[in-house]
Amino acid sequence: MLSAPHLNYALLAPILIILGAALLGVLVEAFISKALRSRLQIGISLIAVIAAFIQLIRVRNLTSTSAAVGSVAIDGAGIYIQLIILALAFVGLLYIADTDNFTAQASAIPGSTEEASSIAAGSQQTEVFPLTLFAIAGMMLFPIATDLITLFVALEVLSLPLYLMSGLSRRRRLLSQEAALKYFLLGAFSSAFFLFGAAFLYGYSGSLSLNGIADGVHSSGANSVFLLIGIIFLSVGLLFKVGAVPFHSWTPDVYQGAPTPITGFMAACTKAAAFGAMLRIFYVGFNDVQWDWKPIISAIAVITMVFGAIAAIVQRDVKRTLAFSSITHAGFILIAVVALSKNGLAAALFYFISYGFATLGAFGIVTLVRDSSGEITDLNRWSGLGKRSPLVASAFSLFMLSFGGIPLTAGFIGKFSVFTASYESGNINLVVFGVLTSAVALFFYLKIVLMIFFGESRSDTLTVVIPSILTRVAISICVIVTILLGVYPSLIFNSLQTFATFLH
Amino acid sequence: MDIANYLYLSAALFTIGAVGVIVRRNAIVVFMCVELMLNAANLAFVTFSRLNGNLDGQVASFFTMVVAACEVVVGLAIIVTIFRSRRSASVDDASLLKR
Amino acid sequence: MKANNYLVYLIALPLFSAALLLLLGRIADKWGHLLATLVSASTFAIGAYEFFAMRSRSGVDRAITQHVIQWISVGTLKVDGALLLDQLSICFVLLITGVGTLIHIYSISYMEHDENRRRFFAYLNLFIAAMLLLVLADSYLSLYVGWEGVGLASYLLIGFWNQRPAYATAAKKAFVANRVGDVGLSLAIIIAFTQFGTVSFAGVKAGAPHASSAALTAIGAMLLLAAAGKSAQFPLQSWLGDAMAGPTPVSALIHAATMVTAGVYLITRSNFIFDASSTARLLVVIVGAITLLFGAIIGTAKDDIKKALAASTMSQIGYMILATGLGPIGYAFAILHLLTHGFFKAGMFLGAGSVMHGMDDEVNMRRYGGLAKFMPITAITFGFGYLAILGIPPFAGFYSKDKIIETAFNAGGNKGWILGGAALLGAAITAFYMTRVVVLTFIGAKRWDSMAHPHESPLLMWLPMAILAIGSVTSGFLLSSGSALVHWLQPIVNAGNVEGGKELMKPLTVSLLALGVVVIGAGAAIIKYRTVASEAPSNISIFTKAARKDLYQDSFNEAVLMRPGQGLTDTLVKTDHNLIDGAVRGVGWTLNTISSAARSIQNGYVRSYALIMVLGTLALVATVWLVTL
Amino acid sequence: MLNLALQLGQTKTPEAVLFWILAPLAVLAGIGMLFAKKAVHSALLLAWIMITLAFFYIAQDALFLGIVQIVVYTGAVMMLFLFILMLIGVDSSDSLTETIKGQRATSITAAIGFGGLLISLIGRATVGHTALGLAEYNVKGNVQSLAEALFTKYVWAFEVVSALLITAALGAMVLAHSQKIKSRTLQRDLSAARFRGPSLSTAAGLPSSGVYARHNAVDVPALLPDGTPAPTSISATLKARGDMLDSKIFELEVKEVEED
Amino acid sequence: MKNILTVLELLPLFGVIALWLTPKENTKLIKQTAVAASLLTLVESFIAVWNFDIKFKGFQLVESYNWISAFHIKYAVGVDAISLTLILLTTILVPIVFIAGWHESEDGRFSPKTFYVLMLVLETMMIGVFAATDVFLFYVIFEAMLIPVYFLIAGYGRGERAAAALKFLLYSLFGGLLMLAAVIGIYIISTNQGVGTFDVNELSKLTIDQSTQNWLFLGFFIAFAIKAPLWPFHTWLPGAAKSATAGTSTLLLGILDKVGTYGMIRFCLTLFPGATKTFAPWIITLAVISILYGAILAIGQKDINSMIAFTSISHFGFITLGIFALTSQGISGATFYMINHGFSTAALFLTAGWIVKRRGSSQIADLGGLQRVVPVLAWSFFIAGLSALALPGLSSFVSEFLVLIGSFSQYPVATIFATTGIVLAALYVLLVVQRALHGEVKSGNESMVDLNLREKLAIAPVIALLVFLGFYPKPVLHPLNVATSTVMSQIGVTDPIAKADK
Repeated sequence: MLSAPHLNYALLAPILIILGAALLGVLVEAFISKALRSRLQIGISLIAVIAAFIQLIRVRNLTSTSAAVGSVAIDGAGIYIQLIILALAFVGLLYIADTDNFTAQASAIPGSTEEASSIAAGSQQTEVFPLTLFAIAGMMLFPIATDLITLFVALEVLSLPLYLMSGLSRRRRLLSQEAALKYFLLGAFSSAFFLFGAAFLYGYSGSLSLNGIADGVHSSGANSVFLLIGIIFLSVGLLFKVGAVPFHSWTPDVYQGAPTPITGFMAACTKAAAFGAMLRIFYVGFNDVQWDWKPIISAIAVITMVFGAIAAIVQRDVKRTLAFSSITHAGFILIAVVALSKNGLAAALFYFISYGFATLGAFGIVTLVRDSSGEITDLNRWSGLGKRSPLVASAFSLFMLSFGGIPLTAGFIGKFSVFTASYESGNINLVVFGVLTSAVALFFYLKIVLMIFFGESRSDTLTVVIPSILTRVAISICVIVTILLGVYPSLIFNSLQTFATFLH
Repeated sequence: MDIANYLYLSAALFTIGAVGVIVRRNAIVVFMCVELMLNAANLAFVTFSRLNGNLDGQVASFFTMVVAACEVVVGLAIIVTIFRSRRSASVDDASLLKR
Repeated sequence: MKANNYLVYLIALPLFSAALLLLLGRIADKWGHLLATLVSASTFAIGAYEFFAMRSRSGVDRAITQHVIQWISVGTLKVDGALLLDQLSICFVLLITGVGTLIHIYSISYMEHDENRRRFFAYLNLFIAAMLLLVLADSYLSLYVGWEGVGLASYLLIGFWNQRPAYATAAKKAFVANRVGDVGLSLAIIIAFTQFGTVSFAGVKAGAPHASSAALTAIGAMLLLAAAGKSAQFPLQSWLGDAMAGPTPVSALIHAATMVTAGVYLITRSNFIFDASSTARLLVVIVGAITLLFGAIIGTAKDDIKKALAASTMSQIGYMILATGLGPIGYAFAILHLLTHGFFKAGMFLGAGSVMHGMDDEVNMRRYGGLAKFMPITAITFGFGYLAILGIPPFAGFYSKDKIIETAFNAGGNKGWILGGAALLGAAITAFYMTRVVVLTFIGAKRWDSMAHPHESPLLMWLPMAILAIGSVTSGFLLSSGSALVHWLQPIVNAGNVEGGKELMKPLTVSLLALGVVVIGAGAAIIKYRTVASEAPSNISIFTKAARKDLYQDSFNEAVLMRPGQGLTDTLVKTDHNLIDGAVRGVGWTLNTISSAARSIQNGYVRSYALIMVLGTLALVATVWLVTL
Repeated sequence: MLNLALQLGQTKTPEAVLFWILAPLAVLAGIGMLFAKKAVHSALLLAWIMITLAFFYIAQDALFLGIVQIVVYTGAVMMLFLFILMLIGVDSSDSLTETIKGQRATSITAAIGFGGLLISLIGRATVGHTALGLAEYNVKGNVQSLAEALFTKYVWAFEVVSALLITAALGAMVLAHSQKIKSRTLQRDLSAARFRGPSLSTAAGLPSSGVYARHNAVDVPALLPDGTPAPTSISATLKARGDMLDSKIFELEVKEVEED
Repeated sequence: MKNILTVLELLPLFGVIALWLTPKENTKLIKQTAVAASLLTLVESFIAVWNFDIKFKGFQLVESYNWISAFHIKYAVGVDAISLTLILLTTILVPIVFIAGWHESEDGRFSPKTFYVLMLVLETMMIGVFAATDVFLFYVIFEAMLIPVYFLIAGYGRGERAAAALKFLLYSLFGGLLMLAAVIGIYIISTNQGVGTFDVNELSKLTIDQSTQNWLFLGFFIAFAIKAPLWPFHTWLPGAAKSATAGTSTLLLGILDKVGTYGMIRFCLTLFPGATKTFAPWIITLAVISILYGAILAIGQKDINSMIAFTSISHFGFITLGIFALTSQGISGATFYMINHGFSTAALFLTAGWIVKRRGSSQIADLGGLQRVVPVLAWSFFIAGLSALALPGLSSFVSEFLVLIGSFSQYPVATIFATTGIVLAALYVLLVVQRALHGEVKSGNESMVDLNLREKLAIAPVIALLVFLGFYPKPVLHPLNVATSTVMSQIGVTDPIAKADK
């Protein structure tokens, strides 16, 4: 007779809270009248995120490898990443709360009378909230999962809702649906790679857990062909999620097509989650074969940085530009992965925060710049925005500067810490590449700033909508975090020093 | 015959699946090719399970099936949506987002 | 050494006055010239006082210094703002303040109708201050300040009427030519510092015997370059003729009597360098000899009275430079000629100014003629200067120029013959062209048109001329009687200690010879210019043509320096834009191109994206395949 | 390859026979999937591959998986595929001509390289031990052992999968289910509307197809009392397909009736 | 007072807050507030000078607080004579720029308020960058400083200002990024040697092997060479100077670019003495090229502002020459040169700015005969020009000569080439003087008005300082000597002894 497994729910509570809230959200969809749903969903989601955050804070000093029968590791870095994801998700939710960005009726054919009447009736697809919560739960699980099965499940839990939500834009629905299709097909494709890699890792070590794989490296008398195949294919899956070149190609299209709040949420949180998982896998599972994978990941890091930065130069769409920017940043974080040290981990964690908030802020501002047919994403039409709305333009420029790594913004500290960690671990070449790429990247960030402030304002229908209070709060948070962490990063770094460890 | 043959088969099917994704245009066929890749991975899992003498691989394989099922639901829903708005299930037609 | 003295006021007073006049602006228009003249006169008074005070002292006590400020002190480089008044500098102080004051007085009247007279006087005061600083400095670096200060004053005064583009150009040309000389001075100072660890005259003098001859030659050559720039010596002579663009008093003061002689002062002051390097001396005499002939030849062809005089100045300074290169005794003779020249040339310039004043600023001598009748005083004072420069006894030039010719012959050997011959030839040509000037201007038929009403200048103008004329007559005798100046300067230049080489000719022979050539030259001029056309003839010999063109010095500069310089500038401007900035822009262009290419990869087809992923994975697998080989 | 084979150990002959019969067929089927013009054929080929795999699972001591493979994968998932294929047009066939420049050549090269390298790599692998087999685990029975792993070691993942299922369900709902915008109109409302309309001509309701017409086939419009055909009596689907006969031929010849 | 430097840094920021509270429409009040803030800062800087002990070797008025303890980064400030004089230069020039460019803020893309906010923020940063003794802090300000300048150029400039500003920014940031790599490198070295610090003093005690030194040195140097700017990293400067307002140009070339040469002394020399000696001949070559190249290009310029910019390139060549001569005259001269160049460039840009503003064109060809029309303005420009050509009697002469005298003993040939630069200097200054001030009054210039009292008040102190320091440089030069000797002993070099003394 089996004894009941001990799951240690206190440690899993944050994820369970989110999942519970998601279920509640599904029930709300089923049983609550349409008029109330939206507000109720927002409330449930935000409260759940806050509650999960609080619960995480409460258990922050606990560590465990036995929670969930060893499927997850509760350790400093894990908790930290979860906290980051929740914080970013909170801001993301504030944008998502502006349901005006989502289609009134996803099943209605774009342009049909049905759609028009749905819009007229004020319908809303409030399912985005439970979907978002599911995604958040997956994101939280992904970086703390310690076996390949849980990893795979978590990967899917975070991905499926995102596939769906990408297709829910209110305007330009054809594009949005196309984004969903592309994201889904390529995502499933990459999942297959992930799984194939997982199989070979299992084949090599006889274990699905990261520790088991690490042990396998020690004990196995075999050559490492299976291991290498496993690492490569698993990496492909992960690199896809983080948007590293050459597995990046979905990024611009999906970022452009998806509803902007979702893009922001996805860009910030997925990156943190996927990189969190990646860090754990490489730090814990593949630590002892680092000489096999470091050159490969280094090369990918360089290609990613350079490609992202260069390709962004000629982009004319603000969301695509931000997508390429996110690719570049993925390259930078990869540098931290390659550093394979406590400082590298800390740097990566900090980078999640600095990049995440800046990204959320930037996409938040994208939601504000509109004409009668919705958001304006053509950069040419952003020209002269500074004259129309200096505050919004300033905030956007701030985020650009943070992306560019200008001192006194969080982005700079992020880059600095990544470079430092990399340098420390001897990867000076990567630092040099990183530095040069930063210069190229600055080129387009600054061009945007230039255009916004000094471009000729075209007297067209561009307006900057008065943001809803929630959006306003969200953007403000992003601005404050970006500046505060730029000026006084010790707020984070002091705690990172105690937290940035993985349990083995 | 040796067990490695299963792995070769798995690799072959995986490759075929990948090629299918690249060359086929019908979204559903593309997706089926992805399923083929998942199946190839499953075969590898089962083979390795036997090789390593533990059941973890089979468990993984089982989870894959479940997950794949969910994926199929979502995926097909998306494909249907696309089809409804464009009257086409060709992935090449969905190429408005570019450059 | 005496502690309480008034050296600093010599500089401070005119400097202050200049600053005041410039800063006050139009307010000072009414009395500015008076203040300036007063200040100038007071500096002369102080100079005179100091002179007599010096005479009352004896031996080593004669030289006095005054420490004003600690100027520069970095590491071993310590330069004090200190003033040194010794036997050499007092000569200059008196010349500068004396002639300067006269010219101030002259200018009151000469510049009466110029609305910017105040500014003119401010510049004059500025010049006086700078020139005094030049001669009173106790170190090369302090001297440099005065050196450039006079350059600035000269620039300002040449360009006083700078609304005329040609005049502005002339001013710039003067300054730039001077700057070329300054490079020499800078380098001389720098080398001196690296050699001796100091830049004071005393320090360098003390160190000179221990220094390598190469270093000394280098310093000497650089000092010569500096002198050439300031004193319009070959090859930096070309600016002086153009500098006549300035008001005539300026030409008299700066470009005849004082500033242009600063080179002579510099070489004399640095006698310890030149004494120790024969190569440097050789360079000096070569430059001197060339210039004295060069200037003289140019002088023969000039129709512009001021330019003719300027050429003469160049030539006369050539004599002085030549003298300084002839060893210890030469320094004294150079200074002697410098002082006498200061009188007669200033006088002649003022005379020329007076003529121009009476002739409505006409400078072309071919439009003069027979003016002696209309401006007798001018004619007489000019005549005294003329006789002095020709070296007719007992006029001043006789005492000074003959000594130089004599010393040149005494240089010995072929050198003596060449230099002496050159000096003699120069004397002949000088006689020719000066006679030409006098004949064209004061004698012969009148060639001016009916509009002109030549008249004598007012008192304030002729009085200084008269005083200078007296100086032209007497100064030579006074200074050289009993070798007064030679003895006076002996502590500075060691003139008495070294005997000259073997005498080639007796002094009397030289004097007679000199007189002879002068008579020939003058006679030739009189014969040639009995009658003269009011337009310059065009069917002239190639030599005249060359002389008129200043022996092609400007053409040479233009072809060798200016055109290539402009070419270089244009090329570099283009290079900067196309090549260096182009490289930067090229980076941007390249990035853009690559970016566009990268953009085309993103073709929107999901299958292509998948293919890219597969290719990426393929690359990774291939890597592993290779690694595990 | 030899090396790996030695270490992995030999299987029994029947399995080898099974393998060498089914594996080539599976590969062929896979290749067939790439070339099948009709999606349905691809689906059937895939189903075939899945069934093959089920056999292999069973051959490799994974009885439960083999069954699940057939029941869930082949039975449920593939049917879903087929269902959707039906929905979007089962007849539709893919053109196999390549439209993206360079795609095909690159794909083929990549595929050959990819597969070749992968297989070559696997051939180089050593395992370090012989195949252990699952006899020990399957003593209790394959299903029981799997269940044990599932509900102890992997219980957390198992729980989380539920989230996935809900997501899938929710997703399908979002994308496919139309929310009702107005409250459903009842029979009563409809008839009220008919009478309140501007004209009473429609008050009686529409005739079915064929009424009073010479044929009562579904594509023949009904005739109205005045003898004119009523196009509205035909199903909209038929109309859309163009399967409607011209109503002209059904019109009655209206004779002039003289009135007294 | 304990926190003199911090207070000094904060005062302009208080000004910013005050500006923030000022109503946007009241332009006059805004200007007055800004001037008041800058004057207050000036006073505070005098207090700093008062508390400065000239004889003390090393940093004074030091403050140090933990900032980012994870990386041992401190907010550490302190000054030696070099930095203090540069701070003083800053605090003096800012109010002058405010007063001189009274209307500069008005026709920009943003409001006058923004202009002064940017300016004051810039002042804070400029003070901070010179005061920083923590390499990281220095770097942060070094880079962050660019942003306000960027907006000042692009927001208030002329012509192709946006492109010029972008170019400036990209150039500087590129250099800064290379420096960042080097900053990180030296920090890691310090960590490996068990110290883990960004403190300049501590870092200078590290032992770094030669090849590492070389790379790190280059990282720092290129950043500074771009900033300074040295040939061939200069092409951003003319555009920026051409486009920026006079006040911005003044601060940009007068102070900001000094950060480059200041950084060379503070970081390149003291942190990497070995590499310094290795690279010195090459850098000297670049410096001499800069001197001549800048001068020749200045001659060829048609735009008055870009001409001034090129003269600055020439002057920065002199400064670099002095620094890497590694003699006390060279370094002292170079540091003194920085001050003088600050004032002389300020004078040039401000006067040129007035001319351009009045004429409405910055083409030299459009000017002419200004001496007759606006004598005071012409004179101011002329004196500024004389200072640029290092006329003896003006302070720039002292420094230029010190540089030459200091470098000759080490690099005679280079020095001789550099010395010929003084002829070119005369040419470029006098050519523009001739074209702009002399000659006939060109049409369009007749109605220009001369300087008003405010403008006279602004330019007078600059000219006075140029003259005063020319005749009595001791108050500045003497403290600099102390700092120079400290630097020299840190590098481990001594002055050559005069040859004849041996």
